[in-house]
Amino acid sequence: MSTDTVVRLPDQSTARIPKVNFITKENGLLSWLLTGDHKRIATLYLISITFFFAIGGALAGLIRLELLTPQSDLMSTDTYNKVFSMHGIIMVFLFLVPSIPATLGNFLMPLMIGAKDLALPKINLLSWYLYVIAGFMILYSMMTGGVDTGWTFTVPLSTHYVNTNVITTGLAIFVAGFSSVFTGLNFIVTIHKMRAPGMTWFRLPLFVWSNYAASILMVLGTPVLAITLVLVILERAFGIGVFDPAKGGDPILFQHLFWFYSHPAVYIMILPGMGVISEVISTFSRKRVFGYTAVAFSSVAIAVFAFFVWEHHMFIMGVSNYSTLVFSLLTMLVAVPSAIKIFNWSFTLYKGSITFETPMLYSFGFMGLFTIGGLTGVFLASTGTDIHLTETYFIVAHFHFVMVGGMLMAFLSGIHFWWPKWTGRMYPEKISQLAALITFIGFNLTFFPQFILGMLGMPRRYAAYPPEFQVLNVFSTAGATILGIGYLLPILYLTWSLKYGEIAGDNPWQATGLEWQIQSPPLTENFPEIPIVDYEAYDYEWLERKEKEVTRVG
Amino acid sequence: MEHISQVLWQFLVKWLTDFSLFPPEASKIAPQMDALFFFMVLISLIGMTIVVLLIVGFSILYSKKRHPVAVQIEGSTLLEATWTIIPLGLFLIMFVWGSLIYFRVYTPPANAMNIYVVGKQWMWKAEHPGGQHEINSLHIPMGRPIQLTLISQDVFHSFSIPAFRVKREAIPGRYTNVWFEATKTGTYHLFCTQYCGTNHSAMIGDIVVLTPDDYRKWLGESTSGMSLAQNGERLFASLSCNACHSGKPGSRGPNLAGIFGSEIHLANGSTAQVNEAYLRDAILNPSDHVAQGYVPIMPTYQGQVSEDGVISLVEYIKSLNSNDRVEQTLNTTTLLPESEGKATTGGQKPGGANPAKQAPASQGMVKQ
Amino acid sequence: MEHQVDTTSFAMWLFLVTEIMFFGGLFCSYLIFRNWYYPAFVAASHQLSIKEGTANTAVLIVSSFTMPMGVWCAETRRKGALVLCLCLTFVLGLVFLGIKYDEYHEKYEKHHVPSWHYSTKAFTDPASDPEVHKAYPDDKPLPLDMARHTEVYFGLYFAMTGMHALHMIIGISILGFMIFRARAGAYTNGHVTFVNNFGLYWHFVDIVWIFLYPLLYLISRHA
Amino acid sequence: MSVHNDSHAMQPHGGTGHDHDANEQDVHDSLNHIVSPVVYITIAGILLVMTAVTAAVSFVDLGVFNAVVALFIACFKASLVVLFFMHVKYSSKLTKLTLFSGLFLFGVLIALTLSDYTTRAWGRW
Repeated sequence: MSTDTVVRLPDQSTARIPKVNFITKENGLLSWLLTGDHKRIATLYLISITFFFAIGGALAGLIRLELLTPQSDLMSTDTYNKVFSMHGIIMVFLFLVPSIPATLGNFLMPLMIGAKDLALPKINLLSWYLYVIAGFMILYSMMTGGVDTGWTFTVPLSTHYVNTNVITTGLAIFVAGFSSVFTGLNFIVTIHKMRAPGMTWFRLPLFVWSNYAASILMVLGTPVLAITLVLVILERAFGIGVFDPAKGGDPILFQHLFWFYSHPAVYIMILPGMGVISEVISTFSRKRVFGYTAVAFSSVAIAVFAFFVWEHHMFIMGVSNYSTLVFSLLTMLVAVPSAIKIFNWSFTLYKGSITFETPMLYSFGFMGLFTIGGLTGVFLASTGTDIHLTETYFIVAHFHFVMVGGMLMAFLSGIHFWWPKWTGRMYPEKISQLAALITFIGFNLTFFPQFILGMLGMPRRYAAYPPEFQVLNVFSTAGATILGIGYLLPILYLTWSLKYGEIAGDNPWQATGLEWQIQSPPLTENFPEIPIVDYEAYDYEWLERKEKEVTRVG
Repeated sequence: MEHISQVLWQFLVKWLTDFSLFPPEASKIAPQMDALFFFMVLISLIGMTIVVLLIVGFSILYSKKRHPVAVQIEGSTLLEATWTIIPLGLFLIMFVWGSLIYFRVYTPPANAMNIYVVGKQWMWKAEHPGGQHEINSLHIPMGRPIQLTLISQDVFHSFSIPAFRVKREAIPGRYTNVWFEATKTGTYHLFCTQYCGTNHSAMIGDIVVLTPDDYRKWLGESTSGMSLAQNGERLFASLSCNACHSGKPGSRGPNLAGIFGSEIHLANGSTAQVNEAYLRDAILNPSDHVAQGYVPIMPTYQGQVSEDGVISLVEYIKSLNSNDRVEQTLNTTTLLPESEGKATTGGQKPGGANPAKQAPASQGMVKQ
Repeated sequence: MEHQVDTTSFAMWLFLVTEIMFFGGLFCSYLIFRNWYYPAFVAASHQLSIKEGTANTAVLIVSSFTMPMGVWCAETRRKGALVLCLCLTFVLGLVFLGIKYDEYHEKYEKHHVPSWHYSTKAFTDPASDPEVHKAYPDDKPLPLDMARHTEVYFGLYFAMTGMHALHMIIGISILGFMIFRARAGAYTNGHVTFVNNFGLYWHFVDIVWIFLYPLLYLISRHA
Repeated sequence: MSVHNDSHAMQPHGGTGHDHDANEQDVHDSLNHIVSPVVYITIAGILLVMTAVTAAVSFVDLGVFNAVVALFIACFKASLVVLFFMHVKYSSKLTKLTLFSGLFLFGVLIALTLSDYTTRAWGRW
């Protein structure tokens, strides 16, 4: 390793993975399927989430292939509708919402606050089972004819005008919702009740703060989606009339209830990602996060404001003009905490000592793409421009910048960052840097042209489009191919590294978090003895002193 | 090889001729919206540049090679306040500016020409006041404010004209409005942008902007012989609306002449502005809209009149400015049940409903 | 240990907050339609049996009394009394469901289940339903359009009471399990957490009913 | 320090499942505050009386106040259940805050949804 890296690995010729750790503690499939250990559940989640991400990604590939030409020639419009609906449903409910909280969050939360597990290990396992059940229900509905309502289940289309598996899919999302409620609930209880002595609220790593904020959203928002889906199912199965305009019901009410959850849901997706970025940027610039309190509180501010803005999804649906004023204004306000975060991260670099390992590259990618995603969100929050841009590819590009460019970059950043802690081995640095670069380029090529398409007026969810949009669509499809390679690479080399990666040691990044002060992979009980925290978060000087002491004593 | 290159060549040529980066600006509102759009693009570019400069600059200045030991900084309230307040200010400007445009787009002027648009899976049907119907296309005159009154017969649709920068959802059960004034002749895209089922992507059409002269010519060529109001008059008679809404003093229903555009007092104490949406709702859900001094005896026409029929009725009521018309209608209808064929001048059957079946049914309900 | 009670009861409270939002969506819908279709809601609510509704409220309140008594018995380690309290709560829960079933059945007979041969006859022609007509002789016939909106009322009625009944069924199943465990002395050895948390759930279900009762049954009972 | 698994702990309801550490088995994990049955009886009595009152009041014509009174009584009853049966009166600030956050958000849902419904009729939409 050259001098411009932070990595400090043990001597590879003598280093060994600790014999006793959470992976080797017990053997056999049952010991995994009945485990209460948050690290094992996180591993189960990681595997299942990767599986569903692969399916969702393959569907995305099909969408892009179809859009290569203006006609609907690869598949019929009906098939196309099912493909994009399934892509949306799988990606939103089975990947984006649980991804960071259920994998990294699950793995790290107790480690970061110095606890031996989450507060309710059984509920944690139950949450994974619910997730898997939901996943299989969605796969089942996909194989038995699919669903073609889009992930938004707009009534009365979903209740009266399609004959696909709306009920199965709705129930699946209901179940997945419970999974997410239980995860969030578990986190909140854990953070409140299980912090190690000395771990005050303002010593918590920012990852914990942002997951806490996301958990609040999960616990408070998800049930509204649940009841909305119940009403959709009842409407479809029995015709109770609440959403049916023919009986005096109101389809706009569905939109209100649906977006009451589904807007906060995007913050459920992005907030934990922001937490990852805070950790990574701080570690690789060897500096405390600039304005820790501001970043912490901006997470909570986002969580609170997230509930006040849902109607901005409905500006052109014939809602009251006057209420759009309220919601547009509040939406502008929720953009501010995100701006604060971006600038605080940038200034964390100031006077740091920066190195450019893969997690850091992904984080830079996140900051750039999330800034674009956030700023284009303002185009849609402003009611005047929203009229023209909504329901076009501008929206598609906007939320992919936030979700894929933002959250997925953060997810990959976090996976690389904590991979040594999780598995005890390093990922191969050079190829992963290449993968980060490929992802970044592929991403921009895929989604940037879609902004222009949106401005031109190309509607979303179209299987066929006027020929003058083709050039940009071809760019987009080409980019998607590159992006696909960018996502395939980590799956391959991370699997490879499980066996052949270098031994990482306890703290390869010389990071300050509690999780780095224990062996990798950790013991089942995490800490041999409950740690007592006597230093602030991101205190690199404390770390240096500690390392010196260890060397001197040794 | 040669074959492939030829295909490629054709492809390239097609690309170059068909390629566009910016939509045409063909309405009065379009330049206004684009101004805001470019303002936002500018702000975004500045913001983006600042962030990129910060990241790249700091990465170079403070890389481990150049700056081996980090200096710990807590934060800076002043800096943090700066990047809270400046974005907030900019966002507020965009909010105000955007809202001004939004209200303009969704507040039609009083002198606008009203065209009805009915959306259904998967087509758009436009109905001009003169009775001209068109499917998946809309002919409009240049330089005249056009108000669209939209309704859907089934699911949510969205009427989008990118070249005009306007869009409005057509929702089932309620009229929505949007207006625009075209400034350039030509043919523009019409899209349905709200996902509406299997053939969503085929629910497209053309907006044809004509000069006023051409538009008049087009109107003449595509007339169906009866205006919406005339059609509505026939329906009014065949549904026996005039039995109560006769305009005579003491009749069971309120006088409808000149009611459009006025503000009326309802029996439940509230007041309501009479517009297209109100009239439609009052025909289908009359007991929510009982006028002051009257009793709720009007039957509902839900399920008896098609959306087209309701549109004709609304247009007819809009066109009533004196009671003479109603009385005339009253006279002609007395003939109607016996001889529906020769009852009215046009010789065509009313678009929406079969009078022979409906008139007795609805009368029966009045008696209840 | 106090810490343990604290942790799980905090988790239970968070779960109840999700339940508030779950029913919150229903209450929000109810509020909007009630304002829109008030006459229909009044007429339709007259179809509900106030006797059965009030009886059910009383049943739930009594069960809400036996439940914390059960917690108290567990606290003070009275095993027999605990089992008795739980059994009482169990039985009261079943009584509630029984009465509810009777009401549902009546709705079915009268064709007031949405979409299920739904009939507006009782509202366009009150005299056709002599029983209700006798109780509310001043109910005027609703015009057909308003009468049709009673279907939305019954849609909401079934959705709200149905969701509530589902919670009752889940609660009763857990109660059955608890009685079984209580007889083995599981909760009278100092571990009251489970009983206590179940009590919270049971009370929440009770509170939902406390709101459903006036909203659905008592809209405007005066003739 | 290892996690001891109670056989009954997995329930389909959050929070009803729980774990005990092996060394906690014989510790009395009681509530902070044991409420006496007298309080329960009193509260149950008040609740039953209030039920009768609310049913009776609904037969009196109070105009819009019928709804107000009915909801007021319902809120009162619910508060009694929450405060005494659910021990919130004796609970920590955290519990109170949790409950409050739920009610607050319910208020937000209602208020902001109504901000659409109530202002639609202002002007022409």
